[in-house]
Amino acid sequence: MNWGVLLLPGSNCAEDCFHAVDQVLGQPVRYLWHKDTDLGDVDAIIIPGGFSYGDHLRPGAIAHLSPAMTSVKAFAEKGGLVIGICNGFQILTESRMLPGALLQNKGLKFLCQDQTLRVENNSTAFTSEYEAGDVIICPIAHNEGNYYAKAETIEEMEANGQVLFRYSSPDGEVSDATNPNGSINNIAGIINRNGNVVGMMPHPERSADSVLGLSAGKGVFVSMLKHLEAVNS
Amino acid sequence: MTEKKAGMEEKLWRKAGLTDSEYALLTKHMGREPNVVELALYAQMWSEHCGYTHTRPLFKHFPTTGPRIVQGPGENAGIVDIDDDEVLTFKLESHNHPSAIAPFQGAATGVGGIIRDILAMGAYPIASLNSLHFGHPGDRGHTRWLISEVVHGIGEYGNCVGVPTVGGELRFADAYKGNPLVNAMCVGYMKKSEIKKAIATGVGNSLMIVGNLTGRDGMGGASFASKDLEEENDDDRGAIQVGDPFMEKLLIEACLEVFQEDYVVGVQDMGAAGILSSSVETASKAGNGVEIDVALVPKREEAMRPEEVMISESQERMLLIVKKGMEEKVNKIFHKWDLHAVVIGHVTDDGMYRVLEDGKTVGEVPVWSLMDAPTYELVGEAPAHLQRTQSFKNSDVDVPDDLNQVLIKLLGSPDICSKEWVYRQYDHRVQMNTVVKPGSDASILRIKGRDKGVGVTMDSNGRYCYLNPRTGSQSVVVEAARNLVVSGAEPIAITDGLNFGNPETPDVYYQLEQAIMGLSEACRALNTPVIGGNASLYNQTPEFGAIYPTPIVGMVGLVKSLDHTTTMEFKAEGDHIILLGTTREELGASEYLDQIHGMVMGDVPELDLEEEAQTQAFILKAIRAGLLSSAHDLGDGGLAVAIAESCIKGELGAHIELDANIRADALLFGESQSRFLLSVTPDKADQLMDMAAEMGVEAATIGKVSTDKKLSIKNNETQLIDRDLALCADAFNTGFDKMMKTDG
Amino acid sequence: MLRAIVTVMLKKGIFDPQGRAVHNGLESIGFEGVKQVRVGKQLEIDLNLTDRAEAKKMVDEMCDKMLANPVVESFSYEITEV
Amino acid sequence: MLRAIVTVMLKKGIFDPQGRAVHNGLESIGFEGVKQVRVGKQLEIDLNLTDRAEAKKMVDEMCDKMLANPVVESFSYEITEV
Ligand SMILES: Nc1ncnc2c1ncn2[C@@H]1O[C@H](COP(=O)(O)OP(=O)(O)O)[C@@H](O)[C@H]1O
Ligand SMILES: [Mg+2]
Repeated sequence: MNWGVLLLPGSNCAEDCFHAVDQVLGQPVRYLWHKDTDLGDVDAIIIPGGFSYGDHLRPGAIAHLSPAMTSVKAFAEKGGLVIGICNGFQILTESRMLPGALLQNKGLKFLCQDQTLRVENNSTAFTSEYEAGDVIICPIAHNEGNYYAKAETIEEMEANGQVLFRYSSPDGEVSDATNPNGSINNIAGIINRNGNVVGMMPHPERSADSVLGLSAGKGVFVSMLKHLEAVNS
Repeated sequence: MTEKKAGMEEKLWRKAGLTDSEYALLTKHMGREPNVVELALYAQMWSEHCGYTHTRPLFKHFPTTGPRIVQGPGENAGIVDIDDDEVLTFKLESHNHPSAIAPFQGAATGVGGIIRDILAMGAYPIASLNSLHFGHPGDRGHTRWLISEVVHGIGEYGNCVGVPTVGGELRFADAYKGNPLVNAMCVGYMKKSEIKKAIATGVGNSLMIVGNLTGRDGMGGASFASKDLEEENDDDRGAIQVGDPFMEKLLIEACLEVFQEDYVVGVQDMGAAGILSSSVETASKAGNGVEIDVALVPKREEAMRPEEVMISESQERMLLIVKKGMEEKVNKIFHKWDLHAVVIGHVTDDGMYRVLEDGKTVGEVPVWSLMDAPTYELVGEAPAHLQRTQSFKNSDVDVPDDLNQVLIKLLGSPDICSKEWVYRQYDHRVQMNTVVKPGSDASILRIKGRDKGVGVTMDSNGRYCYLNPRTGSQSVVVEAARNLVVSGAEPIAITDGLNFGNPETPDVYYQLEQAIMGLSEACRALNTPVIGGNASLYNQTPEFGAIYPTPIVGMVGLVKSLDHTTTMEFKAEGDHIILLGTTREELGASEYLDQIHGMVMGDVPELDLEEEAQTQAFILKAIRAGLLSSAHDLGDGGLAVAIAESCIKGELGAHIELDANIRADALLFGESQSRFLLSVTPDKADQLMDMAAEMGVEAATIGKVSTDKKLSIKNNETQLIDRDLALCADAFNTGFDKMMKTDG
Repeated sequence: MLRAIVTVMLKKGIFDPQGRAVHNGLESIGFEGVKQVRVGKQLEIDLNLTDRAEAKKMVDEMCDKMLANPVVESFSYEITEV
Repeated sequence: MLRAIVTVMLKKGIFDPQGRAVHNGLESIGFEGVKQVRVGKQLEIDLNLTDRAEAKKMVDEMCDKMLANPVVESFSYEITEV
């Protein structure tokens, strides 16, 4: 399977995502340059974290207008797998490929810490490696991770099982006390109606390489790979 | 030559910060009087900041060579060998004055500046650290604002540029009330073959400026940084630069891409005195001259005077010395990253530094003379306070009745409490190399594709150096080394930051001289040469006086195998707890004396550098033999605090039984040097104790790790400490937040 | 030349933590009688245009495409001569 | 009730990276004729006051003490009735 990592100016985590696919997953991967509209033959696209365009104006505000994003949209419309991590999630909401928006953390500070997440829905192309209710550690590192959407939208997403991950305690409890940034319903990651576009604030790539002491995030990439292999076989 | 007369009758040079004798000297060098442009060149290059006028003569004491030293002081940053044809480059830099008046921007641009030093060596920046000193935050809202802004500025820059901020230190004393210290350090990685130098070789080669536009930012920052920080000086306030980490990220990508090709012969970042100092330094190293036309420099502002362009400190700019004919190729790569690369001049063979404006010469002086800043060797005099402070005797203070209370207070005190409030605002994981995160003694980064890693730490102790500049400075070096060694890293080299008051006063000069001697002695004893550093003098204000003499040490070590890293927290019930070293009845200079008795008094603890080196060698050997469950050095707050820290981080209790014959407060909280706290599984305990005996290191089993979540310390059957771990943890973990919320 | 002064604020009803922080900050240093604080962005955009109608059209489009996120923000602007 | 609308901008001559990024962003999606962009903050402060002079004095003090850092920022404000 061919993986693509979108390279936008200021995408600091592009190398990290590349490393996760290349070294941890052992799959072919290349960078997709933001000025190119031709994505070539990729099967899955990662929009990495970082500070595209310096996060000026709003995170993702300038990046989602880049030429490559037009092609990413078209790719997703045809059913291609797209995952936006951290800044990538922000870019996906800015481009309306995912509902809602990411506001500044309630505590007004950048937060870099290990974070426990509860897996809400494991019947997706991105989460099949987990059991529903699993608690995984996935680091967060963001200043604008406070997920917001209108009440109707939230209700609809909840009803459709579009919430993939919630910020929880190590025992899987979800409460205000386990909410690091003020997200509605402790939402940490969501999927679109079609089930092929995911956005999440936590960094699965940072908990993929076991040398760094964490490995639960690898499941996201393995799930994607298994899904691709199944549909392509 | 231009006919403009400089009006030197008005003693313009004094305004520019030059003394009468310096003016006479430069006139002699030039063979005539300078014009305004030329005067500005000298004023900048001969400032303390660029010319190291007071510190350069003292640098000769530093050991600077060793088997792993590839590059000592003299380049943008030093380089050390970490085997496999791989090297690290690192350096620290102060940004004290800008941070005092615009803390967010001052701190942010400090981070950006040191990253460019590393980039200029050809390396990829892999880690940032910072050492911060403030007044006590409980005292003033202003101090809390400074802390918030500085931390925010460091975080925002580092996070955005994508270099993990993996460690540092944060210390408090009233001496920093008027003059906070912000020192930033950066570590870079590269292959040996990728090393770049700051040199302008090849007559006819082009000088290209890359990165940001040039504006009137930081006008005269170099000489500004060398003046006392006076209050309400509006001119100085105009000097604030704004950082753009996004631009810096692009600059890193573009530069490293250009370096892959054979286009560039030299690189220099633009720091203090911008285009001027970067080009002078590169030319001087090659023995060449340069010619720069200010009209060619891409500018952000209109009607800039030639000297303004030359000394502007606009951020995120670099100077490349590009092979003749390769300019377009370089520009193409920068263009890809939406940056420009513009030819502003070229290398000449006449040894002159020539400034042009639209092709017309507006200033011309010999390159060597700009680099030849006069130096000053003054006669120091021991500060008067030493007689008073060293007269302290332990009997001047009573042993407190409630030692539990003392422990809790110390755990929550500013210097000791957890700094998570700070480092959770820093992305310490980006780049995916951080094996040991901040919160331990040193942070460890892996080298991708290898089994080895790198340990990094930054340390200082202003109070120690105030009470004994020589031994105090030695202690700073050995403490940095301890932090590395307990993490499993073998110390390689240091970069030093000399933060002092006005060196023209004899007592400050004494402190400076003694500190440099002390650093040098300790570096020799530990085989950790000095490969670079920075001096920030004149850190004083009329209202609050001079800061503590504060040499800061940034140290880097090699972890030969990641299997051999160790952390400070206790790991398992039943593990034996072992104390290395000798506990003497030493209360002087301690955190305990300061926090509990409100006294900055006494002499620093005795330090035997040979014993220290031997103990450190033993710990490394034990870690590499896989014997240790945990290792932690004893520092601020002594034995009791170290035990509590290992318990809190490991969420395990400890039962300790001692048999000492000294005062209880000295036993628990004294800061005798060369001591470490280890834990070991029972089956390996004998082997460890044998190894200690063989190497002549004093080691005593003092207790066991327990699961009852209690911290208990007895001495000769007397219960000294008996506390629930939860109470200790709460004090330690919430100390910082509480401090930042105090009203005042 | 025309200058557009664009104000982008969080929509009413969306919690504004920054406004709250400033509010608290003001109270903590002794300012009483502050009822509410909201914090937004202001952009000054200088345009090489002389025709106001044209400028208006352009700025509307800028806001829609990039300057404001309609999910959470509202914008308003004024055009002045400079 | 009175509302103070406070604008805090970087001082003229101080580099505004945010403004530059927005400027470049606008150009990259095809907006031509933009000469300069500067980005600042706007604060809406609702005050339980009726006296304008009193409000003015208060807001001046707020800006000096907290809302703007005079080293890098300048402020201006308007007071309106709401
Ligand atoms: N300013 C800072 N930036 C980043 N990390 C910091 C900072 N201050 C302290 N830390 C981290 O907090 C931990 C404790 O620091 P410190 O008390 O100085 O440790 P030690 O006494 O072992 O040197 C270290 O891991 C250090 O890296
Ligand atoms: Mg330590």
